Amino acid sequence: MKDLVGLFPYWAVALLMMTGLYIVIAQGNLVKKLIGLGIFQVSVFVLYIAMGVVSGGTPPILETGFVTYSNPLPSVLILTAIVVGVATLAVGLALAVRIRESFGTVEEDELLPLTEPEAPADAEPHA
Amino acid sequence: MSVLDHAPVLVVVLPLLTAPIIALLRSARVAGVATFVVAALDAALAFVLFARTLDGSVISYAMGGWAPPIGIEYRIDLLSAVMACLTSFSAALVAWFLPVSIAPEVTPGDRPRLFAAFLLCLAGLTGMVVTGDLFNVFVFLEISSLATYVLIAAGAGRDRRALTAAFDYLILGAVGATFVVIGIAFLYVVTGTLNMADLGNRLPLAGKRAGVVGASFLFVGLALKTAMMPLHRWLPNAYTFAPAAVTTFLAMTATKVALYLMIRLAVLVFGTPDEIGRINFATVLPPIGLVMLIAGSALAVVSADLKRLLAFSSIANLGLMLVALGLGGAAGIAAALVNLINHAVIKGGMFATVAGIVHRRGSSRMDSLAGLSREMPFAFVFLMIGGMGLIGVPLTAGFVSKLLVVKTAFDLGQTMIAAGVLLSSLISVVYVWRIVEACMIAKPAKPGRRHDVHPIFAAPMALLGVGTLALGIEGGPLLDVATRIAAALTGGAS
Amino acid sequence: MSAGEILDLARRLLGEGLLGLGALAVLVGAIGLLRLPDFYTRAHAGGVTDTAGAISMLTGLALLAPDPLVSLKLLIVLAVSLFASPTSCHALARAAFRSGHRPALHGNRLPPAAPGE
Amino acid sequence: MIGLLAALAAIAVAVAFMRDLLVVAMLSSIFSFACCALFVLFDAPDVAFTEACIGAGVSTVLTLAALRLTGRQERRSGRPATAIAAMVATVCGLALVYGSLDLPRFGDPRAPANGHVAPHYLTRSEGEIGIPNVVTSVLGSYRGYDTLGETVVVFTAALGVLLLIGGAQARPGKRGEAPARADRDVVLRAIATLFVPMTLFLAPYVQFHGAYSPGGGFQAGAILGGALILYGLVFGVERLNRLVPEAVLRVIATLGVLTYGGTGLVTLALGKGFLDYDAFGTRPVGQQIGLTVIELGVFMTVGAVMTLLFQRFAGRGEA
Repeated sequence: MKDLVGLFPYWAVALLMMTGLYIVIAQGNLVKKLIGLGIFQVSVFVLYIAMGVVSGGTPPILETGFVTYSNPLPSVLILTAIVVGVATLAVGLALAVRIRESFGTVEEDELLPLTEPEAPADAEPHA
Repeated sequence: MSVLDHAPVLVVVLPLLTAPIIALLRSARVAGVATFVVAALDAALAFVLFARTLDGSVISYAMGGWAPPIGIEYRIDLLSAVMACLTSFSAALVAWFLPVSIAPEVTPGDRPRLFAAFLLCLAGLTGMVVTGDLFNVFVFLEISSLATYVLIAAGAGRDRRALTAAFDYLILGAVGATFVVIGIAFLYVVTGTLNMADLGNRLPLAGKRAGVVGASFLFVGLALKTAMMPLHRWLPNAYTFAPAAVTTFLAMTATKVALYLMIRLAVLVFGTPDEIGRINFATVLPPIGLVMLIAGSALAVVSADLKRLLAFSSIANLGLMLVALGLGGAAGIAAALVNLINHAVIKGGMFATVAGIVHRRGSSRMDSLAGLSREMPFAFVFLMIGGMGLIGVPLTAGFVSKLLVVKTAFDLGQTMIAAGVLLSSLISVVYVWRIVEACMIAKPAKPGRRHDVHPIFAAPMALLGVGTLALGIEGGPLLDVATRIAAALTGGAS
Repeated sequence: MSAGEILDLARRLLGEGLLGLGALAVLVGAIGLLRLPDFYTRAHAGGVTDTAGAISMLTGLALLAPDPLVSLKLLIVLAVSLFASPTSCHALARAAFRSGHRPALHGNRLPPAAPGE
Repeated sequence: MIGLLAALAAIAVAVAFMRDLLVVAMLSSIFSFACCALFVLFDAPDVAFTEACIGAGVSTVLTLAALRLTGRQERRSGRPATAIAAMVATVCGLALVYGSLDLPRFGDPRAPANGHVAPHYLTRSEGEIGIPNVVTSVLGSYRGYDTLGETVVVFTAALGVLLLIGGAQARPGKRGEAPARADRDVVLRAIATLFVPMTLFLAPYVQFHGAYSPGGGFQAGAILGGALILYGLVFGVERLNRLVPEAVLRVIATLGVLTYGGTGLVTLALGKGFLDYDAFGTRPVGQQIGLTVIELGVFMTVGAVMTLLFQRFAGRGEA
């Protein structure tokens, strides 16, 4: 049991991830789905960084007098992933704004009848 | 180091860096022409790669001069080259009629930016196909996905439901991509490397459970991108409400690149062509594939829109590819690849024809196709060629691919799979007949005069239509390439 | 105990004392945030944690910092937060006021649910 | 660390059940900031820096700007999906826990993740690239191609937002303009006139000092974007549009990507591989030149795009 305590951070992060995933799937509001997605992604980043930690290590900036460093690779990967997350969020929000302008709502339940797949097309007024 | 030696990186960087320039252009015409030129050049580069890997050699290109696994590596074997050719040739064909096809949907002011998004989508897809680094796959997956969301949303000019279709795909795509990242995290943490080949060598020594969980997350992420049945909900809306030209490009490439990734991961990272981690293709894929085959064809029959009908037919054909992959071993991979290429040609031709029809008649609904056979005979002919291909009538590419799957299934004693494929062919006869009925039998409100497709659509339609027939009559070369790839993947599993 | 050591001891004691004080201030602010009835009083409580808490903690850390460069940076952070947190508190209160939220001036009855809430 | 993780869990659950979207946006911002604290604790200052600027800062501003247009209240309705969502979440959660049993203990130096490739970066980057901040050297040189893809993702996002809510005729609705000059807040203007220039100076410092201390192109671009967004918030979007018109920002964003990609093409022309900075001179000087140039490219793109996104969302008139 002793070494299972060492895994505690990963389980806590797993909980955060699943809360984010729950929000994305369960919530009906489009903007809230995007925020849930944001939480899901940020907690994945915490998982990555938690993997690269070396106990007793310092941040990977080479200095005289320091020997053990934490792993720099997860930091590099996450720098990329953060900006990807914001990029997806920005496009998602832009879509939500356009949907609000065309359909008058951003609630999924109200959108379903309006977006009946078999109905004939009706173009929305040009933005 | 001649320019051609850098083909592996240029095939991705060319569209990647010309897109921002095209986005800045003022005139939509110049941007349209530039997009086609870039796509055509890219196709030429891809063909160079194809020629170089035909003899089975594997090109390895170290980015930034750092040898793998320290730096990022591009590994191109015959499979990658064939897929790169598929993406770039489809892009060139679609770029030819893209400016004319999206004219009603996108204002001239926005068109240069849309063309840039199109090229970025091409760069993303090609980047995913040629890279040998797992995280690099994620980065280019994001580039192509973001560009795809934007391209689908551009359909809002004609039908506002393109916005909700794009949003749904964004949410599912983002969740899928995050699953892929989680999968990469687990594989990285137990092996310490991101290079796929290196990962393959080190994974067996690593902890089993983390490898299995990482594999299953990767599999779910990719399943979402290949629109596997429970996770397919984004595809019908995305293909139906996106501009017809965008749908043509997506139908020929998007889901197929994800299928390629599944094969690549199975062989390179998990060592056997039959499974990703604990998920054994032979047990998992056939059932899902058969469900997709039958349900996809059935749903196609009841669709009220031609593009939606073809979208469900795409899902059915994806099911066919999964079933083929599920047959296992070199035969399975070869069958899947033949299906992949043939379906891209058939469906590409049909969607290009639909683009021509929509351009002329403004809608792709079944009830608006009345009198098409008289008013647009050229389009109707190619629609029928595609339809024959979908059914699998002899002398068309569809026949070759379905025959291959059925024969391989019988050889392996999988009679259930063979029966499923034949049943789906029967259902496809029904939905192709619905197209015929909508175009010929239905009485148009007022008999219009002959007003065939805009000439710009003629070339791609003809090229793909003739391709459907050529691959049907002479299936040899494609089969030979596919078997050679399968042998290389399974034999000396690099 | 040479002069240097005494000075050093005093520095550490003062530093830890300030840190304790800062923690206390934050605690008080937090309790205030929960207990105080009205929006503006709660905004004030939030302000307390920002200013009092931040000042004492940062100066405490500056004293405890191993090398002078680090403590200089900490003091710069302190200066910036001295500008930033009162402004944000002000902006918060002003926005509330301009959106029609009136403070409960008489007695401690809670104001009727303001339209702008 | 335990406290932080508990706080994060509490915030995440709160976001799930709150209905006022403004509060939810604020909670997600707090969530990101708490993650920044965690990143610093996990010896990843670069990531904390970026997460603070981009993850918490810019995305919250964008979410709020979008909420202004899409309405604040979430209308709760009977959602059958809650059952499916809970089931999917628990299944994935259990898979994660099952997978984590094989993972090395938290902070275990002998973990395979810290072996194999990572030590090479730590030991050899001093000689090969010669800058103390290993993260920047890996980001820029060893895995420089990822970062190029990254810059293009940011550019694609700007492209998408321009196509979706850009358009020549962004309608200046009634709430688009800043409030009338008379009641513009004097205090905010005074502080902003002090803060904006200071932050504008901070951005290039973070950019060029990124080789020695945490920082780099992404962080610098986000700080530049943040300063301009602050200016737009306080002085109104019209003044911001006049200060940095959209056309200029689009050109800067494109130039950023081309600077980065162009560096790669130049190394090709000089006979080396793509993005192989040894073409610029012997190690480690050549590498440092290459690194500085591409960081500049990232700085231009991220800075221009973050401001562009704000302008598009804030400038979008009331529907």
